[in-house]
Amino acid sequence: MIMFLIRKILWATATLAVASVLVFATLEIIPGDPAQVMLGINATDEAIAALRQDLGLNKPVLERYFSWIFGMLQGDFGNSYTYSVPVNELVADRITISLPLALLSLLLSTVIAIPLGLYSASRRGSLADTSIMALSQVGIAIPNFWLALLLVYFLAIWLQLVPAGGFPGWDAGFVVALKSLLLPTISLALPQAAILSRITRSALLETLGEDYIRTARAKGLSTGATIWKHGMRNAMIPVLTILGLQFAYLLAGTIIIENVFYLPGLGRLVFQAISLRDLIVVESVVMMLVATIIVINLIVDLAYLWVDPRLRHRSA
Amino acid sequence: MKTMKKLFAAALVTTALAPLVLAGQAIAAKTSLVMGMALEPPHLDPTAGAPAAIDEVVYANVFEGLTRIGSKGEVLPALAKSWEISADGKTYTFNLHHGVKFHDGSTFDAEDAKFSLDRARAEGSTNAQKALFAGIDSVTVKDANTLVVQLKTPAGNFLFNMGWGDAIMVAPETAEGNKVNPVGTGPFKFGSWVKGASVNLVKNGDYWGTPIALEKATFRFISDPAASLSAMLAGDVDAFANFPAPETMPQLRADPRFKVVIGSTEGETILSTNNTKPPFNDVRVRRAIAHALDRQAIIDGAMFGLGTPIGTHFAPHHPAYVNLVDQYPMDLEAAKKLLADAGHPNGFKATLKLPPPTYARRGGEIVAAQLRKIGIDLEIIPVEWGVWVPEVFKAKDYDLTIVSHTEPMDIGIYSRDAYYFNYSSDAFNATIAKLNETTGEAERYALMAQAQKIISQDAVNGFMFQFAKAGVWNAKVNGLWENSPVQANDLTGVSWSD
Amino acid sequence: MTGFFQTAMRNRSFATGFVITAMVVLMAAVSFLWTPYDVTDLDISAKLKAPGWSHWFGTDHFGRDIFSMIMVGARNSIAVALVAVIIGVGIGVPVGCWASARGGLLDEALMRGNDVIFAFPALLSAVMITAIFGPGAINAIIAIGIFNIPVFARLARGAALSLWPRDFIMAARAAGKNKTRITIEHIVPNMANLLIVQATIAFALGIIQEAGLAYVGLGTQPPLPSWGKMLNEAQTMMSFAPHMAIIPGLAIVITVVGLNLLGDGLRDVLDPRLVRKRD
Amino acid sequence: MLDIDGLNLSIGDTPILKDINLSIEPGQILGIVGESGSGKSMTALSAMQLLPEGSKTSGSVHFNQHQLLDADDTLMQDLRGDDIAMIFQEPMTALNPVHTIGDQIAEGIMLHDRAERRDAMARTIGLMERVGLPVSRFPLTRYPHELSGGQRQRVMIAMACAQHPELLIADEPTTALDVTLQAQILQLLRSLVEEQNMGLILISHDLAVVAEMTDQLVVMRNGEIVDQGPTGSILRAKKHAYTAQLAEASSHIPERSQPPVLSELATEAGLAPLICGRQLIRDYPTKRSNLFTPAKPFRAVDGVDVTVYPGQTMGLVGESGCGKSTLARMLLALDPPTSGSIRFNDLELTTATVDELQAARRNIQVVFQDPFSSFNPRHKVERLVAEPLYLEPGLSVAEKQNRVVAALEEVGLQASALSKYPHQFSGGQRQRLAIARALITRPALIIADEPVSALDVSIRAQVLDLLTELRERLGLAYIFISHDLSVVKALCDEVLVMDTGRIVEHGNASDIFDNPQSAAAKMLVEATPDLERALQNRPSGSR
Repeated sequence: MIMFLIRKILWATATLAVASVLVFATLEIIPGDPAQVMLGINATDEAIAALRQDLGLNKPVLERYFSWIFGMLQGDFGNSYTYSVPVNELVADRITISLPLALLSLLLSTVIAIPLGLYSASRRGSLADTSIMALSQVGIAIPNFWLALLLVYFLAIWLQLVPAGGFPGWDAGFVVALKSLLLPTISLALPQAAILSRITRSALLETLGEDYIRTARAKGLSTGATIWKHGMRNAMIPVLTILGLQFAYLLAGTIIIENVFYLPGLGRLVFQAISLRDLIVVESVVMMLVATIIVINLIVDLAYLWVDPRLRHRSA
Repeated sequence: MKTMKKLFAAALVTTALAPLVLAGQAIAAKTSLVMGMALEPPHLDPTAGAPAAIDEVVYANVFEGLTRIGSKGEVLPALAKSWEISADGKTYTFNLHHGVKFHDGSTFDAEDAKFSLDRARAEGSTNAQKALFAGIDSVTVKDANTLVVQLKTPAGNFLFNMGWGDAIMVAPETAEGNKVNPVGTGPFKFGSWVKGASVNLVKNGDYWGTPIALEKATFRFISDPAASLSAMLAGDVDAFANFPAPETMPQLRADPRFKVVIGSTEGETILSTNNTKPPFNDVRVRRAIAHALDRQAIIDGAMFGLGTPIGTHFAPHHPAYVNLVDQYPMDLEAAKKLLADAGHPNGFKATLKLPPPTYARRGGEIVAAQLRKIGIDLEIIPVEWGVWVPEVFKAKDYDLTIVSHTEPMDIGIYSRDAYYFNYSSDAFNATIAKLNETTGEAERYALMAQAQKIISQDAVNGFMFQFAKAGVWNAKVNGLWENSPVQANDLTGVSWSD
Repeated sequence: MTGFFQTAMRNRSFATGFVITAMVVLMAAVSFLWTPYDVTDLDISAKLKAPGWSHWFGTDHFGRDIFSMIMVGARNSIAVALVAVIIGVGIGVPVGCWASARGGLLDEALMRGNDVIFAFPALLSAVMITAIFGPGAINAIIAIGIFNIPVFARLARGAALSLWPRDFIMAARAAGKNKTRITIEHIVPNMANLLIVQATIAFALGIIQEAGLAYVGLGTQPPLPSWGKMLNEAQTMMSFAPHMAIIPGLAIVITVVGLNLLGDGLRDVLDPRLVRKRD
Repeated sequence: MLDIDGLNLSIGDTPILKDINLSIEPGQILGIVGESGSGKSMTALSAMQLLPEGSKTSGSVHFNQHQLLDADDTLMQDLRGDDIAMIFQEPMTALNPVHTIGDQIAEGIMLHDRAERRDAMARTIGLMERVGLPVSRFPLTRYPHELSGGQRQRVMIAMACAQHPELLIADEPTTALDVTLQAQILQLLRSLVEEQNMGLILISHDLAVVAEMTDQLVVMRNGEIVDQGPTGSILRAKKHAYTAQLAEASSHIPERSQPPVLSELATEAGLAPLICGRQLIRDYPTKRSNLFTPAKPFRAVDGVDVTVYPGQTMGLVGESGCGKSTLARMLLALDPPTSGSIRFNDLELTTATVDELQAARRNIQVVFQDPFSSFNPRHKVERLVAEPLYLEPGLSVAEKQNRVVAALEEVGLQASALSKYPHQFSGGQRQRLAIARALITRPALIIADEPVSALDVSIRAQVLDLLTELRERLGLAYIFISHDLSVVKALCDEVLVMDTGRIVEHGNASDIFDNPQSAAAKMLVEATPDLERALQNRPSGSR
């Protein structure tokens, strides 16, 4: 167990290190000059030179890399070129949107998908099953930004039920804020739910084919009890995997949705930062995301151990 | 089915919540305004950056200059209540208002004014428009409320220049902090800035000038045209001074909730051409292009009819404007012939680098399609501003590009050496030099006309259209500017009628 | 083969998926030779026509025929997604096989390399890549393809690991064949089913991802149309030209559904359980 | 108590069972024997009403006064695990890996007796003691994967007997286990039957087992009962042809025309050994338990000497996990020994170059246990059988094909098989294919790893005959690995008994079988069920 954790954490750090090099290197070759962008087209060369000096863009590559790394190790992610405020602050702002959004979507998709998946697995071949699966097929195929488009058009513009986008900030009142996250959540959640429900179904069907299910039946357990006590937990493993992946995706992969609803979230922060060549922001945020994803994977691994004692044994 | 169910559920939830929120908005709406903007400013100090977004938030609202530009483009007194110009046109004496206070409570006087000007023109200043101050020889404080500016040479547009956002007045104590916490003399104080979302301004209680109606003003940043539309329709935003999606005008106009005002801007939208790069160094090729452009089609297609065709680099609403649109009428045969003469009977390949704005990306597609008709095959390369500026504008590594030149009265750029058009004409330079020394209006206009004709003759760039400003705002809002002679959203006159 | 095909067509989801996919591919293929209208030819005067006889799917804001654009767009979507899959398979499978064959440190190293790629938020990184190397189909392909690699690498490795201890591999080794040869003769053929199924899924995903990139303006560039870009342009015109937004969206959904059905069908028909996935 | 009358079963439209009639009384042990596909398991499952989906039944199954066919779930759920319990073949998969054994045993108790968890656990402890898993050594919090196969089967039994069922159905309960474990489990079942006076239906493919265990016997074939009655009389009389055939096959000894090749005679005759392993050791690395103490490797083979002379058949017996297969892989030069030497003819395999090895491999071929997994399902016979010819480069396609045809004929298959896929053959035929593949390079030595243990008895007999005949005709030497002494006895000249990586006994087959010396050998011999012995041991006529 301890060994397992230590090994995992070692690998995680190694991964992070490699990732940091990758990120930094990629952004080194990215064309475009932040100073230039900030000062605009009529800026004089000396003004730009002066600004580059201020931003420390003239230092040698290695020096900048290491100062970046060591900064991060001390929790200092540098200052945004364009906003000239600490990246931490920026991220802190944005995370209050991205995180709830991700969590809400995950929650929504889970509460939709798992029951549906279990239901159609237990009613395999029934009309309900086939229609749910047909729906999920479509659900998987719908690009979330298209769904978002339609939702905005019908619910926000046509029916005027919810704001079409934007985020008033949590201090504008919990309900108000939540309302503005409603559509984004739905458009993110539904396609995910479609995938999740299929996984759940097939995972459960897989386990229901196992010998120990027959054993349980032979013990006199009812179908329901068998599924509940002997099917579910064993079926959780693939579901957990997908949940992990989906959370990671939702945290970072929401750029497009954030753009549709002009939510000031992490994804959009990076997106803007890239176009403004606010490299330090891009680097730091991407690194944070990578770190988060790694942590999520770690949690998922631990969840495996909780679910499946055999792994505990193997990874002891 | 599942989807529908969710939609229905969503509908239920939200209908339950709707009343509270709407009510809340209705009351708040009276003295507060939410202004939509396409781009978020990187920071809020107009003296340290070019992006129009900065001025559009703080100019005239938070910061004021000695003079200011009125909605018609006229020069009006601001912190300077009046001024005298010496006979030789080289000495300007400004009389400043009394009892003006910065938002931090410190008083504004000639010392601050001198500081502001000197700071802007100083060595290593990061002012994006240092050119504006290049003409200044010295700045002296006569007394607390009198400032004397000595110019090297007479400059006809000096007062106009002083009205630019880059020439606003700042206090020595707070100047450095203006990027994140702007401290000016204007009717609004800086409130808060939700990065990536909005900037909030609040009424400045002890404003020296005529008090304003609004208690609170919010600038919300919405990069995406579609999002802007939904925001407008959903009532999240009260006004867009310059609505990014012209195609939606008919729809918005039809909606009684909104007032749609098409105004003029200083934005000459042109097909910028690299005048030294073959084959574009051949005037016949450039003229061929001019003949091949169907301006109206471009305006209809890219701007959905918003905009005025131009034949030169000058704002049509300016009294000195000369209509040269018919110098190169749409005529493919003529164009083909010119190309043939220039030695390109079968046309040629070239690149067209397009910056992000809709007018450029859409216009680009149309231009490409039109030039294809005379055998010029353009490869479209979309670029971020962050690439466009260094590559195209600085390094001049481009064939053609499309951009809207929004600075007011900027025909002078054609005389700058090594400007990104790579255009140089002694005749033109002479004209501009003369213009700069002339102060008399009539003579100035004559010279301007001459300048316009020269660049049109040389077909320096593909002159396409004057960018129209599609202002959209809540029908109950009064006092927003219809035109934008300078990059600004002057909210001083805005109020709600009910 | 024909025999296989007949049995396969008896599987409902395979049949449906196959028909849909075939239609899309056909559309794309035809678009090389013929489209109702030239998609690079703008006719501003005919813009925003609703679907009708002259233009089955109507026209867009430049007066281009949307049906023609859908046809050419299909070409583009398929090309991008397909090549992205090929990249994934072409690099991922050899890596996976190699790792499983050699085991030990090399295996660890390769799989860790995978984890590194996996740790990157795919879409975000795709955006970064295209932003760096400039938008365009090629870069979109690369951006999508890179994140296909670890998927196939893991799949291949898992399958191979479960195959190596099999008796028939032992027999092959007793026949003195080296690992490379065994991999080619025995391992790969036996994981083919898994790969085919995964490939169709990756293909479908690729189409959605391409649409996403194009939607944020980082995909295929004009004058060539792409479904994602069409959606982006349609947004602001939904209220008065909804067909511009709905038709490309449906095109994407239908195509992806088709591919997914095809994948599911193949899974049932080929029964990849032959080699159990384990990792 | 249980009375099956005219039971017909079909799944889809394929008939599985035809007109089954049988009954069992409390305290009675009913055996059902038959080869795979005879429908013995289905018969049992129909009593549990756990038949696969889409199965249609007719006739009647009465348990006490209940009609079980098409009984509603609630009734069946009351009976299952309470009055009728079942033990399955695969102990490895029959237990839920994610629940502790305690929970899984207690589950039934809590379900049927509405017992408190505490009481249920208390009773569970008792049961564990009874089935020989004292909680002192096997706490209830153990998970299945922490137990061996035998221990798991005991857990299954505890689970089944928790409610003192009137009827216990055991479907091949010991097939997956070593003979020694098999003996223990059967012993346990017998005693449970006696003390709880329950009825036991024992399903098996092994006549010897049922002969030892059962009072009544039912012989099934292709879904029909071909013979039935008191075990003793049935097996003695062998009235029915099929019964006779089974009996013959299960104790079949291929007759041999040549005398056994014995080592000492060979040495006297100055024969050079064909293959000779000296002091063979093979270690496998294990995961280190913590950072600081280095993991100590697991020693699978521990200083083994093995010598086989040309034409000799050397048996290698031992319980699973004793190192048999590892040793085999080393002799095949597929797995390098940690230390020790292997000489084949004059070649030292452990240091040989690739080319030398290729040459040697031509003379050492292998036949595996599982006829299903030993062929690449995607290749045709022609290619499969030809695979070892890779060792003889430069053969033309025609030559290859001839060799394949020849090899197929050796094992009694027609050339028509060439273009077929492995799944088109029965298990027995596949094992013939495997042998053909081994023969094709004309090897001097074939290492056969449990070549018949996956086959039904009749098929097994045929394959054994084939192996014998080939040996005599081609002068092959075998290393014959098995856990089943009876088979070894039938085939081998000499036997090596292996235990925990060591050779504990070496001698000629009959000696070891008749008076084993080492403890391991004794246990094996003891445990190996033997039809004759079983029949002798039981009082004439049925109990």
